[in-house]
Amino acid sequence: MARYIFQRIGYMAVTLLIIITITFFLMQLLPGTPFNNPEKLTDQQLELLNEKYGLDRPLIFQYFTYVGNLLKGDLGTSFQFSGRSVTEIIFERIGPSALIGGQAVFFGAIVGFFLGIISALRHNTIFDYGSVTIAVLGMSIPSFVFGALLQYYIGVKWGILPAALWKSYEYSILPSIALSVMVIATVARFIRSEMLEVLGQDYVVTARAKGISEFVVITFHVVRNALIPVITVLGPLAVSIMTGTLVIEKIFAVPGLGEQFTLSILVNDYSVILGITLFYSALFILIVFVVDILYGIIDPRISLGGGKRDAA
Amino acid sequence: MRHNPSEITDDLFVPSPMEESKKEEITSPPESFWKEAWNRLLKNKGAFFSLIMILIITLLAIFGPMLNPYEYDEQNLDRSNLPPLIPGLEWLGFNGEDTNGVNVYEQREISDPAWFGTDEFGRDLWTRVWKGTQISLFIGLMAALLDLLIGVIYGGVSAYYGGRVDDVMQRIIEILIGIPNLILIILFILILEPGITSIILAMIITGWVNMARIVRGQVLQLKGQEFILASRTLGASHRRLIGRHLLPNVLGPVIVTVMFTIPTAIFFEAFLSFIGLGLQPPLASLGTLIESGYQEMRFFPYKLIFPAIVISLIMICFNVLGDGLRDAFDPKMRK
Amino acid sequence: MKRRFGLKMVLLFGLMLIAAGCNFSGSEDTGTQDSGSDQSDQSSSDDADNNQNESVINLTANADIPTLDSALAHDSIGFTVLNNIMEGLYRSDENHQPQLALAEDHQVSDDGLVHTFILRDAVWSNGDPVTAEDFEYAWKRVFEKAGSYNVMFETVGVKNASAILAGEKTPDELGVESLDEKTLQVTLEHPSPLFKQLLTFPTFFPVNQSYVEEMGEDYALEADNLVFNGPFVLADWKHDQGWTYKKNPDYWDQESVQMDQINVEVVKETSTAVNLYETEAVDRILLSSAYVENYKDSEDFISELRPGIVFMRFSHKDEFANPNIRRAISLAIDKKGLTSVILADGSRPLNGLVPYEFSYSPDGQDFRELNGEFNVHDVDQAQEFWQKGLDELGIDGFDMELTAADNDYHVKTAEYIKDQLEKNLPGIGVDIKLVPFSNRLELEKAIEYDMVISTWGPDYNDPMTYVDMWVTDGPANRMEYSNPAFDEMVKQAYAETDAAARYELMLEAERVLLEEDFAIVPLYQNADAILMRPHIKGMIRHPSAPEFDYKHAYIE
Amino acid sequence: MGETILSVKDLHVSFQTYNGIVKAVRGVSFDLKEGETLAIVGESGSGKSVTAKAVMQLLPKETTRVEKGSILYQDEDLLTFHRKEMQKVRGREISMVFQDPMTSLNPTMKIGKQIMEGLRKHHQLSKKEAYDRAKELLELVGISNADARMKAYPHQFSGGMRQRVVIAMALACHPRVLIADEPTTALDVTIQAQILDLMKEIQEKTNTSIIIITHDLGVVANMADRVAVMYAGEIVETGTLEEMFYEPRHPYTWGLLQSMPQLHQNRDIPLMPIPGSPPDVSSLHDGCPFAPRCPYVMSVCHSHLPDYTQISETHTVTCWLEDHRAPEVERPYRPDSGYRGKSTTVGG
Repeated sequence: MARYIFQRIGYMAVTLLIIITITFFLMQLLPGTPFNNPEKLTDQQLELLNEKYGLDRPLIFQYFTYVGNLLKGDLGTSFQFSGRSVTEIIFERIGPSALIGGQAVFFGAIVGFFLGIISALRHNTIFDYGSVTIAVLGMSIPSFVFGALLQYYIGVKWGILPAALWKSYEYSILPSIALSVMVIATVARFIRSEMLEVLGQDYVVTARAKGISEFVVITFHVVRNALIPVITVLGPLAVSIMTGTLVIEKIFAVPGLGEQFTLSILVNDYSVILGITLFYSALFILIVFVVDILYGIIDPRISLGGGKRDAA
Repeated sequence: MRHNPSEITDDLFVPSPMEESKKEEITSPPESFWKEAWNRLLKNKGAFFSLIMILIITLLAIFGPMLNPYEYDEQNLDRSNLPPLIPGLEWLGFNGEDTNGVNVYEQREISDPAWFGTDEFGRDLWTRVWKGTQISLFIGLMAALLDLLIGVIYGGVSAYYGGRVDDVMQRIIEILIGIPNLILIILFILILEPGITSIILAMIITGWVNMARIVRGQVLQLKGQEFILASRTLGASHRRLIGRHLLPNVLGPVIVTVMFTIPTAIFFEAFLSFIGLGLQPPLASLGTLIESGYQEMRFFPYKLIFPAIVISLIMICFNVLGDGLRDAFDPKMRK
Repeated sequence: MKRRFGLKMVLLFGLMLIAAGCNFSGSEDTGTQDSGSDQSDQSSSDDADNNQNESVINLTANADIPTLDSALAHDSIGFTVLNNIMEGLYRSDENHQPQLALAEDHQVSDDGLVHTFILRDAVWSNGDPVTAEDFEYAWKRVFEKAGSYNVMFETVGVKNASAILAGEKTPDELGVESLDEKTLQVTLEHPSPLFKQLLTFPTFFPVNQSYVEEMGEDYALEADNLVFNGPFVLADWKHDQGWTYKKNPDYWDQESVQMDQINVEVVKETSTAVNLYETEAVDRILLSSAYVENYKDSEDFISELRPGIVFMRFSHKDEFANPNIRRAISLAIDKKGLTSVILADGSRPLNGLVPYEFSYSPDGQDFRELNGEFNVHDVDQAQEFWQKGLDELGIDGFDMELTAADNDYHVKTAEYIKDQLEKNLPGIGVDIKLVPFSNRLELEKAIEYDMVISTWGPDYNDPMTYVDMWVTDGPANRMEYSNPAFDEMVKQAYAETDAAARYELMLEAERVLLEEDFAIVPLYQNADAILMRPHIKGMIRHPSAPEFDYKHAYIE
Repeated sequence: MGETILSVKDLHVSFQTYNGIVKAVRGVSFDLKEGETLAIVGESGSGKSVTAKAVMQLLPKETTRVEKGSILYQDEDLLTFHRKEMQKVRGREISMVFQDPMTSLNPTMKIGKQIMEGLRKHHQLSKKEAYDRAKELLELVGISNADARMKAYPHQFSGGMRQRVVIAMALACHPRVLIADEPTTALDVTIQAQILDLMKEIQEKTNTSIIIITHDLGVVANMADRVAVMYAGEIVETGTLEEMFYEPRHPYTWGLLQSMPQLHQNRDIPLMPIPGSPPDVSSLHDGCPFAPRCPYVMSVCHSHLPDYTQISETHTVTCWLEDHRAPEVERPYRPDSGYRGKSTTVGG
């Protein structure tokens, strides 16, 4: 187990290094300069700025400087917000993203869970079709369209919740709901198919044959076993949440990380793009890692280090 | 009593063995895997309906733009911002009225209806929506096919040769899978000149990994099975083995994956358009149409509704069809 | 078994708490402000009267403040904030004319080169007096920090500014000196008609020397790392969410300031802003053209013509070196359709370089009206010159690339122009090439384009900010355009001290540029479509940065 | 042998599938007496498992229908029982052992808990009592080191061990009827014998009635008191073990017996497999379902189902050969064929 974990951590480090390298050099290919207000900058000023940020030095030198600083936990400073460190920006922005992301996962998982279970238990009935329709719609309607509709109806027309901005807790509700649609859909579909799979297993029949109540059979034999593989969905979910925050935060004027990322892309803020890319990648890799470990802990059949189930 | 005794006449009690061919007919009718899967698919109402819908949408994407005289990039400021009007379908909302209930056609004395309305340039949205669908489908299909090509080759080689080759190839995949693909896609789009090719390329940069894993998994599973061993002992070449035995068995899961890749690619394109990394105008995709429609959804809702409905339909249909195909190909469903 | 299941639940809730905790800790930092703004938010929606009594306005901005260091500030949002929390020697009045502010008195030597300012008694918000040293320190600091607008010192001709920029002298040698605590002396290299005007620009504002030195690298990064001497203080600045101004009780002219508080929310999407305006969360927003149609009859709707212009540069290479081709293209575009149907936000077709309602001659006439319109849309003429040009080149037509930044307005403009050119000029093929904004500038500077949709906004309130763009090898030229006659006129205008003669020179230069050389194609002059509560008055908006002045704003 | 404890009468079960309705069980009837072992024999797909699951009412409700018939357990029709009543019967009165021990245990639940579950439900035992009882059961089925094994997961067990666990589970509440659905098919031959011995041993101790479903005549010979042969959803022949082995009357039974290798059989006599494969029950038509494979087929077989013929008090068969009009055929099995049923040992 320990050996497996170390091996995995090794892989994670290599993966991160590769991502850093790829992103760093890709960034050099980005058209444009990272400096603000280039319209009015003279060539002299550009030179000065390049010198100030070390952009005039050989690329390979810049690369090693960056990696060196990174090891010290320094992600550099933003070009867009003069003097502010990237680490600071990320930490400032991660709060709102984590809150709406977390709420979306929590709420979405619960709703998706029940939709999926109802769907599987009432297979091929109106409930099943209803749940499946909700799930498919959730996957199909672009989240920005859904977000915009939520904002208009709940925020503006009915005035139930604040339409946008970020001031107190209630401001997080609409973006979280908009973001959770994807989660609901993913979880519901996954639970449904896992449940159907488990319902067809012999051990469920065995459990029933013992005469224990249907509730116990469903809860402890079916749902439990169906839930274990759901952990593997966490990886893809994390990605869809990240994708979601990019647009949802823009629509609801949430000062989150995704919003910062799109902004930095538009203004060529190299250091912030690099920083956030690294942060996302590290987070994603960590989630995949934790999922694998958790999976090993929760599913007694899997012994880490040996063969592991393909996390599809 | 199972029958009327009077029916049982003496002459029935003579030996009468069945002919061989007839025996076959009565015992389980042998159906090919594909035919069986196809039959199961037809029985799945949702999947069948989705298949039909996809065909209809594809046909409309190809022929829709030809159904009226307008070009997708033809501007006519006199026809700017016309609401949808389809004579005969006024009751469905295609009544040529704007959000204030004013009949714009009467107000501006325009007789030629725009079925899905027009945009601010006076370009016909019916034409643009189907042209956009055409491009979105093309992007989805190309992305899926290229994923497929790379994935099948990579996964197949990795699994078939096994050993050291497989080891190295799997390590590469493991690292690639750690990279959040969305971010890589965005970066690539920024670097490449924006356009259809860039979007497709950016999407396959990470997209093939999933396909490769699925193919590898299937091949590995089949590799150990007896019929492969049998062919091998008979001296079949590697190429023949892969082509004749392995691939047909891998095709089921691969087709299902393709069915899910297409909508994902279409969705990604829409997403990229939304954050401003889409196609070069005046070319339209469903994504760019939705993006510009979103900006104006409050007062020109039709600009958003039609492309949004089409993209949702495509997503739904491919997903349902994918689910249906998975069921149809699932060996567990076979008896 | 139970324990395991429980473990999972604990993990799940743990995750939730971590996620929630991030927010809680975040709101702790600014807890009081949170509830405060929340209340004002509710009051604004519940009770408009109450809101008026408190004298609060809620505004929006489309981006965060990049920096509040006056030496580094470079964008209109930063300049606006600085203009309201700081003050320099002069401040523009509602007619955009510079009026004495921190300077009580301004004496000029006879040759117009030595300017002596006497400062009034004013204090920083930390109690320090504002001194002449603060000015001297601030101005020299602009060069030390390589601030984006250090060229402004060269524009007005502050002594040694050019040499410092060229790296020949050190910032210390800049022609500014504090004679005593209240007396500041500035030496110019040549008399400048723009000097007073530019002193209202935040780059020329003072900074509190001891405070800045104490703060070091952290100066101006947060609201808490700043001291103020303007009408307002920055009470709160939550990055990328917004900021809050409060009336500065220590401001020397605080009786004139009527607003108690102004909140600014960062909102990037127009649709979001509209929704916020409708829920009364904000009081002033910028509309995009899609919304104009439906709000144009509302009493909240305002259309403000802005001095920013949108135009097309020709590369002046290959086919575009031919004046007939350039002329044909200039004539071929129906700008009215673009502004009235496509943009529909009040933008005005522009057939000249200097925009409308921007600059007035010494006898009070609009520059634009004086010089009239050049190259007005005429398809027949366009085709005539087109044919002529093609004949001269010996071709039947050609394909070209139209480069544009990928913002919404420019994309639409490019699509429209493509259609117009292809419709009106037989044989031309236009490919639109969309690039990110900063990439467009790179392409422009390298002259790697055929035609490019460009923008320009005034740096100061004078036609020269547009005219001197086009001198040979000027940093804003970015075309292979060079006309010695034009260069000569600009040079003369720089040195001309007689206002009327100088104005004549600029009028003539514009005419040469457009009517003789067809060097660029002006397209339209920007306008802002705005929704603002009608009871808000006295918000001054200047044509050039700093844009807004809330000093005299009030609620009716 | 005592009272009839379970009596299935004219049971019809059908399935809804993609290919239409499949009549999987068509008029099955049999009785089970106290302490008796009934073997139901047949090829795969003949409806044996469906019949067993129908008794337990474990067939999936959405796709299955019991169309006709009754299942009397101690004179009460189980088919009329509500869900809750049925739950009381399952595990406590009638319990079941399944074919594949590899899949019939919940992989994520500890063995101990899986055994205790039924106990706690039916006997309202405290956790401690249930634990002790479960341990006893594990020891009863021959699992040593029961304390440690209670905490193990199924994947830590071998197939034979798992089947012992399944049997322990089935026996936990002293059921009166044990249905064993091919309990040894998935196991190694040596393990098979152990499991069968275990079942016999337990039956002797507890006087449980057993229905054993199998396609292995060796198992039948080893275990059964009575035998029912199923083909295509019907019982084609039923009788005591002796009757079935010495005087089988149905051509299908002959086929089954002939295709079973005998230890002391002359190696020159080839094995006689039944030609063809079992019919697809979804495409049955009139007539005897065995007709297409029957070497003695007559015209009547193609068009009409044969009636039950009572050979003896315990022996019934459905075949047209029993009709007086049928021609005399040479029967491969006669009482004097030298076959000694119960003396055969399976697998040494």
